[in-house]
Amino acid sequence: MTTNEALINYCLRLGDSSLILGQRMSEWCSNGPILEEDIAMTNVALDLIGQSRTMLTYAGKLEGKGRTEDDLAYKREEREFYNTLLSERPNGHFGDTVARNFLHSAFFYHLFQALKSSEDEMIAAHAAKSIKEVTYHLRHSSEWLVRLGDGTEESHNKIQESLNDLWEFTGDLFEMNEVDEILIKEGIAVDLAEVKKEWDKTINQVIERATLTKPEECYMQSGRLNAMHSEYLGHLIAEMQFLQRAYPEAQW
Amino acid sequence: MTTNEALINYCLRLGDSSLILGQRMSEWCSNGPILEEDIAMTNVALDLIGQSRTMLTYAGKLEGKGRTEDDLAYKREEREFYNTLLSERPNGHFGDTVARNFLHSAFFYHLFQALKSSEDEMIAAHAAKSIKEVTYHLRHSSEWLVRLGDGTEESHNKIQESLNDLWEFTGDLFEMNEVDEILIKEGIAVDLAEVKKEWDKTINQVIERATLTKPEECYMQSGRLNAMHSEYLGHLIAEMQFLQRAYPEAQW
Amino acid sequence: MEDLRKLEEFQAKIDAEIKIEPKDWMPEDYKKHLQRQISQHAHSEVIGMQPEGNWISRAPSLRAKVVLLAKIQDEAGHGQYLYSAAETLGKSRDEFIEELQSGKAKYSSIFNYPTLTWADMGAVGWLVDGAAIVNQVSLQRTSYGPYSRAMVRICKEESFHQRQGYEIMATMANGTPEQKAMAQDALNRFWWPSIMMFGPHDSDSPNTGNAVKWKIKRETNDELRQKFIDKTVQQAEVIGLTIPDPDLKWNEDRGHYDFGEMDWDEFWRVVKGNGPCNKQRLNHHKKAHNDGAWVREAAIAYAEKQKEKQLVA
Amino acid sequence: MEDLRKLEEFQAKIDAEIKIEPKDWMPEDYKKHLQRQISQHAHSEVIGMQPEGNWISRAPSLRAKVVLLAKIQDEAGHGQYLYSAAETLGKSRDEFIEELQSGKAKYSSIFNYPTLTWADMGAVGWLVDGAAIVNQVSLQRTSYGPYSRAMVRICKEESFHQRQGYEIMATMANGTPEQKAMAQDALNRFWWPSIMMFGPHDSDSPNTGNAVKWKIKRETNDELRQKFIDKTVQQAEVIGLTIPDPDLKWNEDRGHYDFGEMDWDEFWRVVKGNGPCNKQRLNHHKKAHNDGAWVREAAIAYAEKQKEKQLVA
Repeated sequence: MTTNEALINYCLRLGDSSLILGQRMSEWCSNGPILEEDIAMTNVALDLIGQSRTMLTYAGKLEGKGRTEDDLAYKREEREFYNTLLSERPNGHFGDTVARNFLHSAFFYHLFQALKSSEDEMIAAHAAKSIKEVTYHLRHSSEWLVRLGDGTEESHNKIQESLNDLWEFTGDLFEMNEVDEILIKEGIAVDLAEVKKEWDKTINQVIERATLTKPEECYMQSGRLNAMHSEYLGHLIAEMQFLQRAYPEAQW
Repeated sequence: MTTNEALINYCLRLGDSSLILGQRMSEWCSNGPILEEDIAMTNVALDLIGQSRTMLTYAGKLEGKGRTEDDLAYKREEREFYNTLLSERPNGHFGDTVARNFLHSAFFYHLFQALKSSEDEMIAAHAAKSIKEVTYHLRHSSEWLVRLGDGTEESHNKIQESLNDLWEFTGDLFEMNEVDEILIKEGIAVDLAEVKKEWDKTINQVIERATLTKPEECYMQSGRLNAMHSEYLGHLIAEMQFLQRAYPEAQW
Repeated sequence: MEDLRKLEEFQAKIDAEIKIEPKDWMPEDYKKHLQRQISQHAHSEVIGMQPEGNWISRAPSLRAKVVLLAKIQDEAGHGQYLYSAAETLGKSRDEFIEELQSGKAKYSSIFNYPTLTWADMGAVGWLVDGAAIVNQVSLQRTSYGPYSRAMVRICKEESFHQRQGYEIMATMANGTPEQKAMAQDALNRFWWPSIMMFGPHDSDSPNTGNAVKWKIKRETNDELRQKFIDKTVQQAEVIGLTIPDPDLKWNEDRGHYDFGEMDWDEFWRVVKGNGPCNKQRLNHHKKAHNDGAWVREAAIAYAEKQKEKQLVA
Repeated sequence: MEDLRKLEEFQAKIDAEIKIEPKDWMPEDYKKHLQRQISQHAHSEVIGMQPEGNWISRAPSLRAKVVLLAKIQDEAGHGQYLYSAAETLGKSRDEFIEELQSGKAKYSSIFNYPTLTWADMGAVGWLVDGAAIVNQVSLQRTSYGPYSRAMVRICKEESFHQRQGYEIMATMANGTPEQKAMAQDALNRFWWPSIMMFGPHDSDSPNTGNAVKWKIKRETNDELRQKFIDKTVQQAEVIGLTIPDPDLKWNEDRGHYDFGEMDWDEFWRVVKGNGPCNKQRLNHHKKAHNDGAWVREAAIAYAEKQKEKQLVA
């Protein structure tokens, strides 16, 4: 595997995770518990889709076959998407979404913190730009985690269950393979084991503040590295890609 | 409008209503309240998709442009589907589905009874064949309407609300336009006002047996004749057509 | 009489184009009228998220998705400041929402029509926001301060939305035959409901009297409608779409377009709850609100705990 | 001793290939073993509806949709007769379902893998039903009458399913490059889980002893697995797909294919609940069951009312 191939894959991982999580967040539109949350969640969706555009455009450029962000978002198959398993989890109730976003934003936050000093300029710039957005996503989801955790008995139990249910998908965030190896050597990518240490600290801290219990260690599902998914992604993709697939000739 | 054009449209009305209702019923698979209902609802879905194949194939033949059942099912746009508004209503809970199917099966039942003597051989044969299936659909949904209506207080209230909610879409079943006019003259189609009389009798009888109240007269929504739909249909179509749209070259 | 004097002072301010502010005295009817109008306006922004929200997941490009998301976000924001403006009149957002959900308060009837193709995202932006803007520009000068200021803010964003909607229509009208057909179909479906957004003819509009005298309303329904039509007909021509009105033609004498008769039966029917999507829209709103009840309760419980902790500390 | 005599009679019947029927005396362990095995088999049919149900709405042709629907309907039917067969052993379907939902009872682990593309409908039919059939053909001669008869009925339909699945794979393997890639990918994902469906190696399978003596099980796991592999390798060759096992090769001496080591850690992990979809499958089942509670209650209430009416009349 060449460095360029590895980097393309790395960009897809980042871009796809943002895209799929952004698509999930946009499903909340007009469904929030209060108007302010409709705004906040749309905001998160906007940031994430924006991030995915940068990374997919860059992946297309690196590939050199003329594929645009839209070609990559709308014309790849399910088994070519390298998003995290966590990003494709269904929204569920508001607490499920809060827990998912919390776990994922903390990952992005520490990943982007580390990637700010990537040797690849585009990756470094992307990280630097995204960190502001992701800081907000992490704050927003952490605040809700705390509110729900330390709110009513009902909300406490619900959000605890959400965390427990999602836990098995968090190992996937930190798995590495040859792609990481090659890019770490070049100073482009970062060691996710290091990112995990920071992630753990953040997670522990907020979970404690939320009067919640960290889920027990369990078997961790894999997927991201091999574009392996749950059955949920296919439905999301069918809906997302429909118009581009139905009218391949059209400009929009 | 030629008789042939009118007949093509007539076949699409029948075929599309069966197809969309069949697609809805197939969504119940593995979601039924008991295993026997999974079987029964899949059965209804099978019958309906089967009916749609006959009518879409015939429409394609009448059109003479070589379009197959799959071309018509998978490559038309939302605004080219002539299904009843009722057929596209979401499944909701089991009672919503029972009420929808009851109202729709009673329509198909009396329509097919009348169409058995259509001057068009294909239509007559289709009606004769479908009547057996639709008799079962009507019996199945009527029995459940009665069980739920005359079951517990909760089920009574739920199914009454389901009926009330769907009522505004029943007028659409019986609307007629030039297509009907042309085909009635030729003895191919039937007067839906006559079908409605029979439908009313059946509906009244079963609703009474179910200890339910017939919904009050209200403004009736239109759609079918002009391929006008609710927002629900587009999502159903996107999912249904996805593979054919994504791989236009493929045979399956 | 005290009240009469106040009323005169109030009218004098209005006449002198001085804005009425929340703490100022105002006639009960003025307040009621504004509560109704502003909250209806807020509800429209909020319910309006649904027909557009219907297409976010299917937006045909990432750029289109971002533009649509941003637009809907703006609308939620507009809802937010309009509720705040309405709250200055002494009713809470919860009360307004209850009126919406019970059917006592209305929202713009246009949102009771379904969005069936991507072209509808164009039509809604171009026509619905276009019509709204004509009204809102006029309302920037409305006599109630908080409402007027909200309108100034909203107008800036709204004209942006209108342009984006028009762009979608233009792209599709110049696209493939299927796209052009979708664009024309969307125009056909949204044209009449859009021009009815301005409300009944002036001659059939009984509430206008006081609203004009109090300068809540600065122009009449028919004046605003004519402005919108004059502007929009030309825009349609530019992109090669046909307004679905055989009676539409330029009237040299009036310096305006003449246009056909609107279907007021349809208008009133939809206002009264029998449009294609009225039930869907309200049920959607209720469901989201009910599903979120436990979240709101948790937020309140948490806030109270925090307050107690601060008191103890 | 009475029991010992009964046990001897029982074993004599088994040895004489006389079926055991529900009213016959049988050892408690025989009954328990059958309750477990038949209900697990029933649960597998029912849970197996989910991964295939996932593709009904997206079936790529109407014919494909009908075939898939019919297949899933058959599976629901199999579930139904297997529950009936299991109920002859004195436990109710409700009890079996409770055991499933509490995790006490298992179902075939293969259904804890997701179906990701349409080719998976082929792979499930070809491999999963193919493996099931090898087992079921053998179980047609099982010693318990109701189970044996259910198997006879099921086998007829199952071989039909297997053929249909193979057809899907064949069509895709001979289709566009994308289709062929999907077919190969589906085979890669389903191969190992399918051959592990037969369970652990005989040497690691402690329960086999009595089950063989009592002729519940007529052939061992390894025997059945070998049959399946021998049959399937050739089918894969015919359609140009590659079995993802570098160690696979024909052994002239044994007259069988040799094959690579299976990943028993993965097998046990998935059995214990940590496969990719275990939670999803059980939660789906629970949700459908809970959502349907009011319907079942209503049906019971109605039936009781009817009974009362008949008594009065």
